[in-house]
Amino acid sequence: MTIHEVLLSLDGVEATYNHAIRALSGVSLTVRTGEIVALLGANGAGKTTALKALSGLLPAERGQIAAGTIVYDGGDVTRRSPAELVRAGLVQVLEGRHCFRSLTVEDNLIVGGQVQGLGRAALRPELERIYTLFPRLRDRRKTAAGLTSGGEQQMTAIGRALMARPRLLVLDEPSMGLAPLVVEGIFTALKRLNREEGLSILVAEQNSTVALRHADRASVLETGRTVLDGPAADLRERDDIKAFYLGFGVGGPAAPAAA
Amino acid sequence: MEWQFFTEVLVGGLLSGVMYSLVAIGFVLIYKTSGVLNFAQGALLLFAALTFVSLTERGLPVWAAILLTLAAMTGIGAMIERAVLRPLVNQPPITLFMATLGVSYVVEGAAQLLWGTQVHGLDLGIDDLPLEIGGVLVSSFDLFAAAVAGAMVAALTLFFRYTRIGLGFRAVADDQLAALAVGLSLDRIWTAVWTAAGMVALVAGLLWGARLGVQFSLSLVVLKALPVLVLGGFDSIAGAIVGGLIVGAVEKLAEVYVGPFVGGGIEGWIAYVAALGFLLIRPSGLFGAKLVERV
Amino acid sequence: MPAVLSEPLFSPAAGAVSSALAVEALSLSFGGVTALSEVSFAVAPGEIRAVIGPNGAGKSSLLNVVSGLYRPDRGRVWLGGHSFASVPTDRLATLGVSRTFQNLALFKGLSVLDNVAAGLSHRLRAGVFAQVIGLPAARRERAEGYARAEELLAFLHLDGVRDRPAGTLPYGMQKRVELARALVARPRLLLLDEPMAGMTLTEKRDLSGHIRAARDDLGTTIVLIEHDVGVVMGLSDRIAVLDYGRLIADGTPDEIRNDPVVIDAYLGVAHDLEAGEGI
Amino acid sequence: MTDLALAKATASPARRFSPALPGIGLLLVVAYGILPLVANEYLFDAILTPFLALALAGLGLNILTGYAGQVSLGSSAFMAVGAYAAYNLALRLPGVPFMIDILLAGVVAAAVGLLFGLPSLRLRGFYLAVSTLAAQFFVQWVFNKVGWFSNNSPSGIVSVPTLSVVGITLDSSAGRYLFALTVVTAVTLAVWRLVESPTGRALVALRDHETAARVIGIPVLRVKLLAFAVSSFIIGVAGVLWAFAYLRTVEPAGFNLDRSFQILFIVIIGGLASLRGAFLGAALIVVFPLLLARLGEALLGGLFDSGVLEMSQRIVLGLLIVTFLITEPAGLTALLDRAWNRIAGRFRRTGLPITG
Amino acid sequence: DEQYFPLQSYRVGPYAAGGTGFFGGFIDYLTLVNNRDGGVNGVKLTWDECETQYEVERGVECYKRQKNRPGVAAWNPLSVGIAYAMIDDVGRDRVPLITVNHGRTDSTDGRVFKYVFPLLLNPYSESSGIVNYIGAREGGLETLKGKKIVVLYHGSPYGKETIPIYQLLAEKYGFSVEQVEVPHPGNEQQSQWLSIRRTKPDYVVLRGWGVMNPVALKTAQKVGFPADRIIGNVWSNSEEDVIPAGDAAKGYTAITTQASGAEYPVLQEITKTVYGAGKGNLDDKKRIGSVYHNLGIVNGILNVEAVRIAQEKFGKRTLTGDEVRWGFEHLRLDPKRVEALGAKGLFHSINVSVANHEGEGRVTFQQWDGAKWKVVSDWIAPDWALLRPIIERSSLAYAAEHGIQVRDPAAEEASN
Ligand SMILES: Nc1ncnc2c1ncn2[C@@H]1O[C@H](COP(=O)(O)OP(=O)(O)OP(=O)(O)O)[C@@H](O)[C@H]1O
Ligand SMILES: Nc1ncnc2c1ncn2[C@@H]1O[C@H](COP(=O)(O)OP(=O)(O)OP(=O)(O)O)[C@@H](O)[C@H]1O
Ligand SMILES: [Mg+2]
Ligand SMILES: [Mg+2]
Repeated sequence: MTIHEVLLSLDGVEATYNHAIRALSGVSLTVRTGEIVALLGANGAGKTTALKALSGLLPAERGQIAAGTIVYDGGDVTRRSPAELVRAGLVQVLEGRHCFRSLTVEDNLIVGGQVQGLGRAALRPELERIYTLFPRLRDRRKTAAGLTSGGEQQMTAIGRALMARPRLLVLDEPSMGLAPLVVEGIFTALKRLNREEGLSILVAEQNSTVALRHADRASVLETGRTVLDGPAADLRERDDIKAFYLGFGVGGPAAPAAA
Repeated sequence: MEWQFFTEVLVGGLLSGVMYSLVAIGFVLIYKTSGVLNFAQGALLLFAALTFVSLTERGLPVWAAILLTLAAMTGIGAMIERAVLRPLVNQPPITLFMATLGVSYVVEGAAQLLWGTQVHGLDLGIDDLPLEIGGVLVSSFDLFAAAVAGAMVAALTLFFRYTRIGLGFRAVADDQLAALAVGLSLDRIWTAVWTAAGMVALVAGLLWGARLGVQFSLSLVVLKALPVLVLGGFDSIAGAIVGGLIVGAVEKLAEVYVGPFVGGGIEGWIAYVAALGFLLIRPSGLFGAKLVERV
Repeated sequence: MPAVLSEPLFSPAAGAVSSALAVEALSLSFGGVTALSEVSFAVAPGEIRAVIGPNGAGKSSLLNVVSGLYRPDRGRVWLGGHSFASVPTDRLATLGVSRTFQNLALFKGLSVLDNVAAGLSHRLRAGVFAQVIGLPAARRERAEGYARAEELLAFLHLDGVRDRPAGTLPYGMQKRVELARALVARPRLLLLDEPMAGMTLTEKRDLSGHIRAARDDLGTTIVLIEHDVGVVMGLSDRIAVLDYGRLIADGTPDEIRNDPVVIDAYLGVAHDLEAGEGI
Repeated sequence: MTDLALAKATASPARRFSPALPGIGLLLVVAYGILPLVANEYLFDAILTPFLALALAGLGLNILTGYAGQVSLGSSAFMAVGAYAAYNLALRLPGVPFMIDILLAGVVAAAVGLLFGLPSLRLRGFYLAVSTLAAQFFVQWVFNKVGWFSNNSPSGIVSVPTLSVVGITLDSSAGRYLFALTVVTAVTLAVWRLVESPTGRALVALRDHETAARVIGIPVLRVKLLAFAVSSFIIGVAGVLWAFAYLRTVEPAGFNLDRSFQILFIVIIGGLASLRGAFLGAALIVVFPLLLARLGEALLGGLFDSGVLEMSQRIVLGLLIVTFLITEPAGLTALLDRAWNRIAGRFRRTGLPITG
Repeated sequence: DEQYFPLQSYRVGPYAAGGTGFFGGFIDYLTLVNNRDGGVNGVKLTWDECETQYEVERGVECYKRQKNRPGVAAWNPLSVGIAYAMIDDVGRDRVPLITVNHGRTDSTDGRVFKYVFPLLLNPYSESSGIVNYIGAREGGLETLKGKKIVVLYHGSPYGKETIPIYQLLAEKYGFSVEQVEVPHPGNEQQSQWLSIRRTKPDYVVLRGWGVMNPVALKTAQKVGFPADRIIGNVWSNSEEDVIPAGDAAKGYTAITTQASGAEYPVLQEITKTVYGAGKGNLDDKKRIGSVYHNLGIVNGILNVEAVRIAQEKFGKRTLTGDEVRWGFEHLRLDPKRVEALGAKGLFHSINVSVANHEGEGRVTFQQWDGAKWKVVSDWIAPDWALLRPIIERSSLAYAAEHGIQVRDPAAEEASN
């Protein structure tokens, strides 16, 4: 595995929704080329917000970046439209699946591949690649995505992102709703892409066990702030850090106070 | 004789229906890419027709007037994208719907501010003398309009069939956030489709303008198009045509055969009631995409 | 707590009437896809029954049939002694059945408290007029509803976000609100579709405790769909396993854990169990 | 979920204490105690009374669209039903007190609303919205066609009798304003009770997730129809005010599609699912064009004719609507809340971050 | 001294064509009087415009605002809806409300409607005038017996208003009438004209409005119904109604209270002095002398003359509204006076009294030749004897309903 230059970096990012609700108050994070980084944190820590911020989707949620910088591939992401970012290889799998519900599963994948601008013939092997990864989707390819099962939708969303042949794949809770075998399969496949094609990955996960097992490095968010950043192995092995992350001694992240 | 009259009414209705379809198509284009009923379509129609007439009245040759009007419609499309749709991305459809109402004020106001409120005649050079085919009266103008509408539908259908753009359109209508996330250029899609809607508005505006004169009331023809839309399905071009035919026929037959019993003038709402009755059987119109949802 | 004996062969006459929920030979297909195929099993009162299986195996469809959102092609559903070819969704709540949904199904615009209080809707007796006028009965009913809801918020540690619109909460918390909404009616049967998706280990642990408490304190029968095998093994009395719409196994956690068919179809290698082990 | 799901940040009925309560008291004092003393006829007849009538209509539509999530483009038809019903009741049942007439007119409007609400049991989104136009055009046609409704007035336009309540004749501007104010206050109070009640909660539940609502035992069909009935009732009463307290004449053309849109504007610009929203929206829609017109006249009146000014105002109004939607899709209410929070936040010093 | 004319005009929206023409003509005439004569006997005429878009509530707002300016002479809204909404108020504020060519028919009875003046023509006299014209054209009213007439009317209160009167006229003259509604706005008339084609009537009376008119003419052409057998009413008689129909309008004939054309001395003067000085109100000079413009001018003449007549009684100063009302009630312009005003041939005469607020207006008919209107008839009088009793029945009912004391014209004349 070769780890090169910094591909993505967040520095002191603060973000609000509606100019009112503050969701991030100091997130720093780097992903280098060919690296797998796990973003961990309790419910409401701000993982999703951070990911949306870095792929330019925050404005669409009426969110704003109040401070800090986000640089992808040497350029400021706030200067580029989400579409440009995707074309530059930064592709996100959204939390909550977000399939195009009235499109068939296959059409979902095809739309995902559209940034590549492939013709009908060239698209075939790309689709095959996804169907090999998720055989279940092959059976359901003619069904409207909105009607498929939760897990199938999650597979569709991940497959759709992979169709764009990203350089940096950003995943928001990919394991959610997936059977253990499938989760394992996905991470294995991602790891292979990472190894073979140098795909960089940033993954936000609740399922820290799985995430840490596959990640090179991990970052922990707490109430909108980066509180820990280091090699995944450390977190994996050191029980004190794990305990810290799990919430013991840090005043229960499960039920933070309301505004 | 009675049978002949029936045929005449039916044919007249079908041909009027095509005129409605012409307007409905503009709606369909926008609905397909944003899931929104674009209430500014009437204003666009007015703007296009008014611009065209005013230019020709100022002595421009027809081709130049058409080109200039098309340019203007493109400009408007781009402006709407930039100033309205982009900031309102990922908002619920009702918000966008209201925004199109706002846009219709602006476009209507601008049209009349630019070109005045006068009533203009518009002569497309198509004679509309009575034409009898097998004893049945047919309007040559309506036949022409039907041909234009047919051509437009064919072109758009082919376009959607043979390009993958249609897929992108539907994706955008389904989920704008996801569309952004997979890298669809919403700005380009929207500009393109609003421009296309502007062009459709020009065609519809010219044909309707030749019938009504070019004036403010032109924007009211959208009310004729709405039942067509619900009947055919908001997102189907073919539906716009079929819906138009049905609405036209139902409307005219009802007015002629039912109207006298209730005092007449029922055309204004009968199409809506008919469409409603039909929707109760098929809640998303004849060709509209069914609502996809599950838990 | 009632020890439920293994009852591999389902016999409707005997089992169905006494069980909290029973399904008999349910079949359901969509176009070419078989979502359920001749699925039969019974859940005894007070039991925590997990339903597991690969994605698309038909688990959610099963719950949808039981809650009347899907009408099965064939088969029947027994609920509290009544038998249905198709369960009337409108009467579900009065039958004592609550459920949560795999995809969030909260009322986003309502506050958390109102979301939970809405779970008592089927109990309301006062008419609109009485509510508007504020007749004593209506007021009492409303106050009781909110009191009940507050209790649940406290129970699920949601009191801090009581007044926030549910739609602005982070995902995991929304799931908890949904659970609260389902629990507030003290259902006899609770159907949970992946209630712990998107939660941290701690949260899953908490929630498992709550689910168990609901059963212990209220005697609620629980049917639970969950992909976290650790949680499932720790929490459930019995586990049903679906694969391609068929029931491929039904037994205690230990039986399931070691069932080669299940391992093959769903569990995979053993280390997957580590996630929620011991909960 | 309907595809018009309005969700996002909408008010929640359960808010216990509202800092607005003293504000409302103050408003009422001004409205009842001070305005009648200081306002002139212009203020009453050209601004306050139409404002009240439209705000009430907005309130009615808000129940349907804001709370229950069903978009209607036919509101003014129900105003017409209310107005004509009250006219005919007053005409044909001369002994009956006018307050009863109003209630009955509301009931008639509710019945018609119920009828046209039936399709909502099957239809969603814009399909439903467009089918409400059937009500709009059909009702207008009926009042036009059937002479009985306008007491066979050849022109179809009727002048309504002078308002008189409990023996007091209210034919002054101030009297009519006070009458409208009282009706609006009473209805608003009732609506407030309604939306805070479990039924109000059920309305929102239905809007946000119909399936979940059904599963937890909300009688979906009944609640939907209830929304149509209550909403039409209120809009009908607004129609009565429009006819009796404001214009004092009724004609079908006055209740056209533009009016329906105006009411929808009020609701959306003001803020969906918020009672304040209807009032804020109505204030904006009534007052703003007047301000704009006066301003335009004062600044540019000498340079351009009124047509050009009017056209420019139309453009400005359109731009304003769009701008509003962009800055705050949740409406004026949310905008004010935000401003308020910011001010309050100053005092409390920075109260952030607010996570979880 | 100043006399103020508040104008509730409409220059935008669907009715803009009528509004710009009418109010343009009105203003042009007032300008002329100011420029030429320095006002009426030295009293300057002032006005301002308040845009209503033809909407009632905007009209009301304008009323409430404009009425506060001193010296209001009369209101001229040119909108039935706005007029209705003002009837109570003008009574209370004691200012005349002029609804030239339109308005409430029964307000012709000045004994009940003291402050309302439907000058020149009301819907009933219009209908009667049209039937008289058709009779004259066919060679006498007797020849109407057995004829078939279709009235195509706009689906609005305005359109419906004359249904009973045509029925009555048909009974009296023995023709058969079929009244067919065109739903608002009237942009689709296929079915109506197909029915007409089947009925084969001798005449079609077009009681249209706005876009309905050109569409009617076009559709008539489509079904082969000759345009010269279509007779338009007073809101279907403008250039704006025929120009969009192009060739289809050639031969179409319509009633009018005032001829079109710019050849009349008063128009010449306006063209020369007002437009010559760049003070004309119309943007498009081609519209000078158009039907609506001329109606505005005639309306200007009537208003100004009413003020002049009132001044003779009350003094040459700013008059109160009630004094101007008196002027209107004594507005008698015979053909000679009309000629002196430079309007010979533009309109015929007027003779308003306490009992008759319309003024026994006479009408004429013009035919469109593809480019302009040409007068094709004499000045025709309606059948006043037939109409008056119906009008009185309605007005007295109104008086009873609203507790209005009916005035006694003889007594009032005596007291003056
Ligand atoms: N659209 C929104 N409007 C307002 N507040 C929001 C919105 N989305 C998120 N928030 C708030 O921002 C904060 C961060 O939420 P975020 O969704 O980023 O957390 P998360 O770490 O992804 O949580 P989870 O693990 O539950 O997905 C939370 O307090 C949340 O309530
Ligand atoms: N309404 C529907 N229309 C078409 N197909 C459906 C529908 N509902 C379910 N299916 C299909 O039936 C199968 C079973 O779906 P179901 O949602 O029950 O799976 P599941 O076991 O819950 O899976 P997961 O764990 O992924 O949620 C899937 O293949 C799904 O695509
Ligand atoms: Mg998240
Ligand atoms: Mg599922």
